[in-house]
Amino acid sequence: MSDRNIYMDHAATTPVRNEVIEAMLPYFNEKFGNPSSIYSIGRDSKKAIEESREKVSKAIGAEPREIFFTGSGTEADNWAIKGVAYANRKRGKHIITTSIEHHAVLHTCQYLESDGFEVTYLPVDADGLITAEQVRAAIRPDTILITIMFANNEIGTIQPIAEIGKVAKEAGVYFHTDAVQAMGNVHINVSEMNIDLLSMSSHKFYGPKGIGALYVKKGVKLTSFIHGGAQERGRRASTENVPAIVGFATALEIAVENMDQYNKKLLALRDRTIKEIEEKIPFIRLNGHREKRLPGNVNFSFEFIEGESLLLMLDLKGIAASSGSACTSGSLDPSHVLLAIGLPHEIAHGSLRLTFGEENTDADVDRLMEVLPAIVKRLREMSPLYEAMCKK
Amino acid sequence: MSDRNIYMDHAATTPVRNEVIEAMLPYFNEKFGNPSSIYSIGRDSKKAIEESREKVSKAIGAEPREIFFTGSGTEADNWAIKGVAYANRKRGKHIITTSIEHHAVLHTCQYLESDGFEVTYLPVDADGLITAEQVRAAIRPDTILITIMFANNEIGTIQPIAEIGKVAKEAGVYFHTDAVQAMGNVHINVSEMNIDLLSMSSHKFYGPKGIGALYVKKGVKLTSFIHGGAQERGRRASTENVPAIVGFATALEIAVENMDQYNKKLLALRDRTIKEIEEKIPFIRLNGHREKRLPGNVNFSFEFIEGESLLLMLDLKGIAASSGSACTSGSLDPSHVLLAIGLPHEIAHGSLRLTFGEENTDADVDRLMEVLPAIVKRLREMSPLYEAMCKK
Amino acid sequence: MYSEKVMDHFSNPRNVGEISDADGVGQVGNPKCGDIMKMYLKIEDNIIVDAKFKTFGCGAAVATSSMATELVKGKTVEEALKITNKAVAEALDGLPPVKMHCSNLAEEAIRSAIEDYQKKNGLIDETNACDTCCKRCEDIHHVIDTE
Amino acid sequence: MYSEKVMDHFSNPRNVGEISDADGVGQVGNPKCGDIMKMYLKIEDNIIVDAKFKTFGCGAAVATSSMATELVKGKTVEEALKITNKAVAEALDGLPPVKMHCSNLAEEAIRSAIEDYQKKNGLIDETNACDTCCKRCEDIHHVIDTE
Ligand SMILES: Cc1ncc(COP(=O)(O)O)c(C=O)c1O
Ligand SMILES: Cc1ncc(COP(=O)(O)O)c(C=O)c1O
Repeated sequence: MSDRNIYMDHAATTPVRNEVIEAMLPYFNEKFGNPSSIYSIGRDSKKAIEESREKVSKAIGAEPREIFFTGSGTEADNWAIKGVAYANRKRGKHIITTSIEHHAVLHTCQYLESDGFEVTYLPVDADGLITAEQVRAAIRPDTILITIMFANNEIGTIQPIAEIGKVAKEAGVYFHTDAVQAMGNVHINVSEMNIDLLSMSSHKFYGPKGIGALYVKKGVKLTSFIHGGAQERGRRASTENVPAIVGFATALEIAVENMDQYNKKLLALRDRTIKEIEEKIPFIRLNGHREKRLPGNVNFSFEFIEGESLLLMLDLKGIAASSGSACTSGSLDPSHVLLAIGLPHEIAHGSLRLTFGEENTDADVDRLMEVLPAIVKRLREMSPLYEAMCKK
Repeated sequence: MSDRNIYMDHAATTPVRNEVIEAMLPYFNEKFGNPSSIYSIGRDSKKAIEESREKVSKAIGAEPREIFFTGSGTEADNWAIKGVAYANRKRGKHIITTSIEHHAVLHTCQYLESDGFEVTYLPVDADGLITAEQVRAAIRPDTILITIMFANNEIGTIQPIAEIGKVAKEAGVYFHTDAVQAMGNVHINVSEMNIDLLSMSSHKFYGPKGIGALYVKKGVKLTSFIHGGAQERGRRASTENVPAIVGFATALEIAVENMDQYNKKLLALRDRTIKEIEEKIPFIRLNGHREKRLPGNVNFSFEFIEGESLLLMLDLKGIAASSGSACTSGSLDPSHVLLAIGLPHEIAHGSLRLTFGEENTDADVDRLMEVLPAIVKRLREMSPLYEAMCKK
Repeated sequence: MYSEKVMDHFSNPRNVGEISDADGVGQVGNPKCGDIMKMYLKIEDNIIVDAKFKTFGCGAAVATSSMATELVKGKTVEEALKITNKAVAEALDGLPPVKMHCSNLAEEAIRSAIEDYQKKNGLIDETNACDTCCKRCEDIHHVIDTE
Repeated sequence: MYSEKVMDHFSNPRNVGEISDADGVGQVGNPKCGDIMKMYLKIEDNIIVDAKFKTFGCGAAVATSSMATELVKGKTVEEALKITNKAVAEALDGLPPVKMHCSNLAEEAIRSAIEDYQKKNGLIDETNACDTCCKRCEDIHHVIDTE
């Protein structure tokens, strides 16, 4: 059985859907023209981009002209935050974010701190949640940006974005949300939710890697980040990545159309897995909010064991998953998210993230539950921490 | 005959080679894992990236650890210039470039000027050339960067990069070159040429769009541009675009292996076209240096006519080309490159760029020469400028 | 980018040429900006009986010139003066936003040719030939090539 | 990422467990850093006749623990003290650069267990149990997740 490969790391990246590859292929070598050209073959590319922009805008309730394609989710985050910061520098230098943002946001904020901006990192509760009230209380007269992720990539917690949007709107402060993990899993409407800027990344919903987008509400003051040619109406330079843009939009359209049905399936897998792990394995902790969480996200800490070893053992059984373990990243510090929800270091080191997707079935969970308890047991028997606990 | 499509705009972008698509495909949905993961499927991606990095480094005589993949040539230019500027700000604030750089360089320099840097834009001669002597004379004690393109995208002129590299080295100033147009057409060796940073873009040599690379010589002080995860050894964040990276490297390897043979073919097409246009059409001017030019580049100004009309007429005959005309870009000013080599506005407006590639044949040039003289004649007969000249 | 109608008028422009005994001739635009439109009108009993043009310019400039000459033919001078740039663009099923200035040029060329006619015939004495193109040259934000 | 040898020692670690009547026991590392190695040695006539370990840590930590116990067995105390982290890593056909600290831990665990033995037997009186891991925790540049 160990030769079957089971992928349970969809929050890291997803395979590209076959329909999406099909949609992309013509743009590699048939309709490959530069969209900025005026001849026919360039016009085909141009049209493909505009149709894609329309699809993406529809998915979040925006106007096509408010969508700008980027080279990744990270670039969208960098652009949104630096772009608002530098364009509004004269109005103020204060930014509000949370302590559990993705590094694309956190490191960008830290960079801005080194350039004279001030950043408030709001703490989260034990489930990883912040409240709109916390945001309101943090707003200062010189606050120019609130940037709070829609859903967390590690623990899956979904923030009260509409409430935060309301607070931001009332205060007249721009509101950016990193929706990289939420897109395709959560219903998003930028106008209802009062979102001014929103980052997306295609490879999280069965689209290609290396393509993202930033929604920028009409009127938002934003400096350019990548300077050069006049693409994307002069706001984001570089020859448009036509096949990837087409892939992005195709994948997003499919994801949004099938979202409810898809989520039902993910929720069933998720809740079953959580229940069985809680029943079968002692000394564990579910990380993230039990209900307000992404439908495909399971995140547990297993006391006394270390995450990378757990991953390797699972990999030997053909199961691909992820961990907040420091070891998987070459660092010695475990995930800042797990520390922010209050886990002690040694427990943060022993966490496992399973993120389900399209291809996963109940049989995959069967297999997981066949091997996971034994692996945890084996690693605990090897652990001096477990030994110490047992001797107490 | 007008239903045959002939593409003569390879400097704008190229189709992706079939072998390259083949090489990319497995990474979309089979080996799609996140290269930063530790499980098997992520390790496949990681390996593919490292092999690609090795191929790219070989193509320019660098070390693999000196190659960083980016989302485009434009991003590579932005990163190189802003990265050196901000990292070396304390040492000086002066940058040297030329007036014929691609906008990815020019607009980035202009952005830096708005942030307190000083930029010298060296003028070029009538052929678009600068000299190492000009560069030497422009160096000041506070010069931190020289950025000069390897070969120009419009007029094809190739700069004396090795000589400039020598001057930069002697002065102890970092030297960046935008080699987006040169890669795959010109032999490049970063150590022999004393290049410290070099930008590349894959879609110019039959690789995919949306992927570029920056060569950064070991030891060069450079701040990060896209902040986030620890990819590319912590220097360029975002989930690696594995299929595109593989495509980039595959395309570059093929291009470099076949360069000499390929160039021979391009040179023949180029020189024949230049000769025939000069023989058959009056009131014209070859733009760019006659010998020191990219092997596939032909650029002419046709007096009394406007470039966009010329392109549209060619397109109606199935020939895709490009122009320095302002109209093709939505601007009213013609190409800054054509103005920099001294063309009056009205002549700059009437220019045509033909850039040959792999699929072009002598039959394509036959067809071009069948239609171009008649189109030029027709447009001139429609032109009040021609009328005025004839009445003189 | 261009509508079919624009492409039709671009590839088969109506009324290209000169009228040697024109009653009014107007030229607008500036080679610096890449657009010049020269219009010739034959006017009999206040009615435009023939119109021809020569244009140096982009596809939209050629098509609007062609359409403008079509529109003025048969009209009285007063009617012709009422032709707006919008009307020319609409008759072509629209123009891309960046090309709207070309339809301005057409409107101006008509006015300029009529003014010439009126001047020659002592109908007005003040000239105000339009130089909008060159104002635009400086005004318009510099947008650039995108490859 | 890991060599076959590392994966072999990770998936089939040698000498896992405790020695109830160990002559020397050493524990190094810190749960905060995600690595703890506890080593048990049985020493007779200055020769290490048995070694066992328990490890909380990553794949490399488990594999180096396993290899370290293999390497010390049969050696004299002096020989065992000469085992360097490099030797452990080499015996495993190398470790990824970011994992080299794990081999430090193995070297330290051996030393610590031997020191315990020497202390218990009055062979030295000064202890300097290593706390390198925690120094590193603060020293090492914070590197982060990459998805
Ligand atoms: C929440 C979040 N933001 C941003 C990113 C960055 O996206 P990308 O890797 O496409 O740059 C990711 C995942 O990588 C993410 O999960
Ligand atoms: C000389 C030069 N530099 C930079 C670029 C930008 O490359 P990209 O479109 O891949 O961002 C181009 C072409 O687009 C170019 O020709």
